[in-house]
Amino acid sequence: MSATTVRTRTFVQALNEALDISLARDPNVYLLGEDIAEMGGDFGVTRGLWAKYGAERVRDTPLSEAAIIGTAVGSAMVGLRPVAEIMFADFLGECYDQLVNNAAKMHYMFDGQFKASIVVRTACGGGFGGGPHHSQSVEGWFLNVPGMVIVAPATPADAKGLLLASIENDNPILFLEHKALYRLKGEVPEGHYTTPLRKAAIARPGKDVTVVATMKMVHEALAAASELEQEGIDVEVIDLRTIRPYDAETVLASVHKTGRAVVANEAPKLGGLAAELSATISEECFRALKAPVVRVAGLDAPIPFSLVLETYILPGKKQVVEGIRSVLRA
Amino acid sequence: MSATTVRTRTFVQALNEALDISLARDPNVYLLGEDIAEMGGDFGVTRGLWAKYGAERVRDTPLSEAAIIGTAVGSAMVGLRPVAEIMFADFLGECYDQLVNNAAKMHYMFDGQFKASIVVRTACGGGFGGGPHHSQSVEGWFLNVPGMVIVAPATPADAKGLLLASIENDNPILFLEHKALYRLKGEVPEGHYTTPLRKAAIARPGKDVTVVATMKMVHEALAAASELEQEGIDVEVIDLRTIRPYDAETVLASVHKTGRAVVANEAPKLGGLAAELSATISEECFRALKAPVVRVAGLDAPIPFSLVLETYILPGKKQVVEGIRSVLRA
Amino acid sequence: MALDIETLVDLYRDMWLIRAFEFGLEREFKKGNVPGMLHTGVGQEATQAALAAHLKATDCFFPDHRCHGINALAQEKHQGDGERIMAELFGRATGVCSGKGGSLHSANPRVGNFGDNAVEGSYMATVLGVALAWQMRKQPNVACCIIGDGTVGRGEFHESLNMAAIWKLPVLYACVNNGYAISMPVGKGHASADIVDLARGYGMPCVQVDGNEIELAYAEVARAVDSIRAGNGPYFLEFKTWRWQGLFSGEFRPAEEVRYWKEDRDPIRLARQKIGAQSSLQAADLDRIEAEVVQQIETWIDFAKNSPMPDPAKATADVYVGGEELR
Amino acid sequence: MALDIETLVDLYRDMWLIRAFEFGLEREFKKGNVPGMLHTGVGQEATQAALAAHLKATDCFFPDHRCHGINALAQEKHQGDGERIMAELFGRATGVCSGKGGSLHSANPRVGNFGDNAVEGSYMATVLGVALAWQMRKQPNVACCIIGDGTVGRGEFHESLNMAAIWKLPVLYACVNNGYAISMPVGKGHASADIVDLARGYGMPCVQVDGNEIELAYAEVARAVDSIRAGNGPYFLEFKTWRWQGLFSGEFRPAEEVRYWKEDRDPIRLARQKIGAQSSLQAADLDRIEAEVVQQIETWIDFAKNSPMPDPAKATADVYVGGEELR
Ligand SMILES: Cc1ncc(C[n+]2csc(CCOP(=O)(O)OP(=O)(O)O)c2C)c(N)n1
Ligand SMILES: Cc1ncc(C[n+]2csc(CCOP(=O)(O)OP(=O)(O)O)c2C)c(N)n1
Ligand SMILES: [Mg+2]
Ligand SMILES: [Mg+2]
Repeated sequence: MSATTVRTRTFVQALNEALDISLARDPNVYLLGEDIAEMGGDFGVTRGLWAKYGAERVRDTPLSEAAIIGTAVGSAMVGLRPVAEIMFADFLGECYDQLVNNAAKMHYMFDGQFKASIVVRTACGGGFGGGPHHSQSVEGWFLNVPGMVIVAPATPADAKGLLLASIENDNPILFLEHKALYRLKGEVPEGHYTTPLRKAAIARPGKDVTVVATMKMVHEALAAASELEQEGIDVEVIDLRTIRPYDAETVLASVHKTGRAVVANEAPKLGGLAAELSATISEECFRALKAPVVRVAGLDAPIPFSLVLETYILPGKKQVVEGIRSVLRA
Repeated sequence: MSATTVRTRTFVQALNEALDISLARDPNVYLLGEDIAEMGGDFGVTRGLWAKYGAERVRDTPLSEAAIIGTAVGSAMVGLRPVAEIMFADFLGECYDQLVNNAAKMHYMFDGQFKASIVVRTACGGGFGGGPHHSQSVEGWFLNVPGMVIVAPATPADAKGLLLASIENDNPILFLEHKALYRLKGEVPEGHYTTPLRKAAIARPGKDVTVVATMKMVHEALAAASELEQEGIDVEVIDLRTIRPYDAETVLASVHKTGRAVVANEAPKLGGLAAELSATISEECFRALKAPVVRVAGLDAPIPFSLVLETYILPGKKQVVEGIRSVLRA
Repeated sequence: MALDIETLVDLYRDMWLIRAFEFGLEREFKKGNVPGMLHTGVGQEATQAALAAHLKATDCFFPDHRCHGINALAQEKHQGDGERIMAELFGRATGVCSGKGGSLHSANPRVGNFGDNAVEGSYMATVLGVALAWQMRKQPNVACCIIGDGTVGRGEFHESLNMAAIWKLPVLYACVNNGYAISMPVGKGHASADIVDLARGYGMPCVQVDGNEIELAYAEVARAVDSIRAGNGPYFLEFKTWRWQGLFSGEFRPAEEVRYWKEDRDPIRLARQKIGAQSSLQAADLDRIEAEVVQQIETWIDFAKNSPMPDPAKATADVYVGGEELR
Repeated sequence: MALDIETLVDLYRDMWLIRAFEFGLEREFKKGNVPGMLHTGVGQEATQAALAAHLKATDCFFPDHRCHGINALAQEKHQGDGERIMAELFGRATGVCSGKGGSLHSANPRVGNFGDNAVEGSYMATVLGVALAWQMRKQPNVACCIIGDGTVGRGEFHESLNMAAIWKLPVLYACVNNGYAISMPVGKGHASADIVDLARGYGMPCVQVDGNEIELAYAEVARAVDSIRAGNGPYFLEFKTWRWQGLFSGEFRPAEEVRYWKEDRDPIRLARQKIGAQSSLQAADLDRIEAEVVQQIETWIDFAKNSPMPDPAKATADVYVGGEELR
């Protein structure tokens, strides 16, 4: 990042800035989705952009998720750079085929003749009593799909930089916005900048144990690290930032250094991102590992409505602390 | 299995027998899907059943995958036991929402008041030049979805026993039929029997290394084991049979015994079943493992059309042999 | 075609139950006592009451996100415990889904409530299966799905109507056209502002109903349900109505439109006028009904508030029938 | 409305090119030289030739699984290398997708071929985006998607027609109603055997065309394309036709139906009769055209057969633009 002014902004504002800058810089960029125009989106991410750029470029759609993604992909085939909003990540089931069978494979199966340069922004994650269809972590749905890119910022600055990088990138990108982070404030540089895709960040350096986390879990991990610091435990927290394809180098270098790893992901443990990370760390750091990798993840259940139940299902600081303690004990 | 007559049957015939027996035993069972009635299905699995049970119970549908699964689920809500066919597993993208958000969550979110007792049979896997949309291994798409059951037989006998068990089970079951196995012949007991769900089989006992495999890869692993036997390497091959939730006990017991593990799955390596198995083995057999787990899996790409390309992408006996050699070397 | 006065008064009470339920709920939601999101059915009471009046406990309906009222009505009518819908919305152990479902996933098959699905419209596919099962068993039941105008945008609309048509399934499509999908006007989101125009090609009866006139709505639902029970296959009703709730962030519709619907077209006020004109009942009698219902709802709210939270450990129960072992 | 004789003869040649392509391909498929599955467009040549005649290289079409012919025609017409479609079907490095796509995924944007998608009908959604881009850029191009009658079962049919209608997008829906989806008769799979009945509700022009009469098909496509280019929004054409290919396992349709379509309604024979009646061209002249085309296809087959297989290591190229590093 260059030496531009840095201000405090919310995650939502940071995303909004990225969209604003993209719309201003590149006439090929346009937005589409349900209620994103005059209303500014369910979470306000597109607020003000319809007034500024007009209904052609900030485009309300009917409740037709498959057509939204199809439209995005088709327009990318002839050079536009659509940013589609799917209101809640849970609704990606409606357009799963469009993403997995068309967007993710198009560049490959047509031998590089088309680029599915789309960004699909969507609100994911639980913790607010949204119930089974408004709370899911969906990265696991797309993790085994070659050609898909999955980006997942944890901070306002990265939200902006990664969204700008995603819009400028030529691949189909699923851009995950954890709802619990929308109101998070942080320092955000002014103007245009990009945060590199497929590059993890060391959110907190440390030497005793590596925690690899995504989105909200990065903050849970940082809180866990602060708590354990008082006991003299020095935790390194890695914010993965891009989930597919991901920066194994940074992760593995850290684990080679610390010899202990916890992976923290909100989705259910079985078959999720946590499994992929645990597998790769275990395979690649076999000699360096002093203890088995611990997965801190959601319990294996849909997300229930009642908050007492939801809290029981989803991992938080407490589970990260326990995970760290257990890798240190082993 | 009881002492009934055992005959030689193809995988397709075994499946057909299971459907025939189910239709005869339980009036609540019916079949639905595209071209499954008079035509008998694209692969002949339902052949003869329309003539025997009529168009009500062996029901052709339009090309409406979401409605097919919706119909199945709705009828299960009032006690029927539908067996839906989705012609190719690749088309599950069309009904992903119906499976993931409705079938898989229904029993849970409505507090046990409904059972989504459906079986979704589908043809998966590559190797015949089917190209990007007729060749995929889709277990990874559903692996991170609590509530889904994924069943994946490797032999004609298990195809029949597992399909009967699946139809009689009260959960939503994705029943994967690897196309390369359809013509495989094997011994199949006559009449009704079930093969237990969530119970792996030891396809070949051995003591030097464990190979955990699914579907076609079970046979590649067995072929690899035969080849290596000549060099005095004794390979244990585990056929997982149920992929979600799976029989970790059998897998872990084997690896505790052998100290070395290869996991073999046709889907792409990143974020697939192989990752889950590698992670769990690595975490749970930390002290017992003498070498890092090796994942033998598809390369990270869509499945190309041309056979020379497809062959390059998909794992086979050769890759399993290499995997075994490498865990033995380490 | 005028309704007898008892039925009309019953429907009046039902409509008030729906409205009082939503008003009470909204108040508690604003106080932070109800988690999650909340969409209310105020303004659409005539549609819901008319459907509830004709659907038996052995029929089914798939409620949408504005259907707390019909859910409560069915629960109260068939089981006498409408408070369990309230408790569900409060996330309590006494709720119809023991707090697992909430506002967007309340179900109870014993009263015909087959559950909302917060992925709007997905049950347009599910309803086919229920209807097919009944057809196969020769049971003269009606499988109803309640969908908003916006929800009609979903591809399943086509798959569902087509399959219901070719198989002549006993499906009642109850489309609640309240003019908007969140902020999207129906005429902007669809090729026609009249949803029946999109449904007609499938060859089933397609009828537009004034969704704010309880007598008309009642009569049209009766006709549709009779036709379906008689084995004539699917039926499509479009209720023209309006929801009082704007956006979460406030009102976005023109002031005159708001005034018109809330004042001139309020289904409860319209019913009140009818009852006044057709009977000797006085304003005070009707006020008493209202007060009784409001009082009843308060007891439901108290019930919900005083109910225990679910046992956290239950959060992992019922993921699989028969548990992880799939027995 | 009769076509001038040169155009008619050109179309005759085009139709023969399609048929000869399919016949040659089928022969090689049966010999095991073509991997995967094969669906041929024999019987539907008039529809394809009419579309190809009016679509420019700057337009686009999404071909379906029976569209090798139109793919080859477009490739030959705009780039002079139709053999690259053949090579693609043989899985060769010289194919339009270097062997990665095959029969169900051949594309070449420079000739307007935007690629088949073997998930039938998914591109009903994709076509919207191409059309939207052209609309935004004020380019008077036509975005065409070719869909079978069976494919109309997909939910995207509704989402697509609706969105094209509300945004007045330059989309040409070319529905090839050949009477069956695999084994399912169109009247059994749809609420109406006339697909236009399902399309009409969206308010766009919906026209049925005899898909075996090249003159009629040519004229109707012209009208549709003109209307779209003039900015009038989407247009729906339903071509009534018939495919010669039955099931993989053999013929399943009544013998008289087969005879009727192959003998009385063969588009090529019909065109031949027209040309004979309207010009001085003799049977021998037309036979010569046929022979030339057949000869040309044989050279394409030779080209394909003699082309190298792709380099296996290319199997992992182009998964991501810019490689795994996403540059
Ligand atoms: C598949 C899906 N897409 C989007 C949403 C978000 N959403 C919730 S309600 C709604 C509008 C529905 O409009 P309508 O059907 O007219 O119902 P109304 O709220 O007007 O009663 C939307 C878009 C959703 N729940 N499901
Ligand atoms: C989504 C999807 N479902 C099913 C199939 C399998 N399938 C391939 S062709 C076909 C029939 C298509 O019928 P129609 O559109 O009428 O085309 P036709 O073959 O008659 O030209 C089916 C069901 C598919 N490819 N994609
Ligand atoms: Mg509405
Ligand atoms: Mg057809």
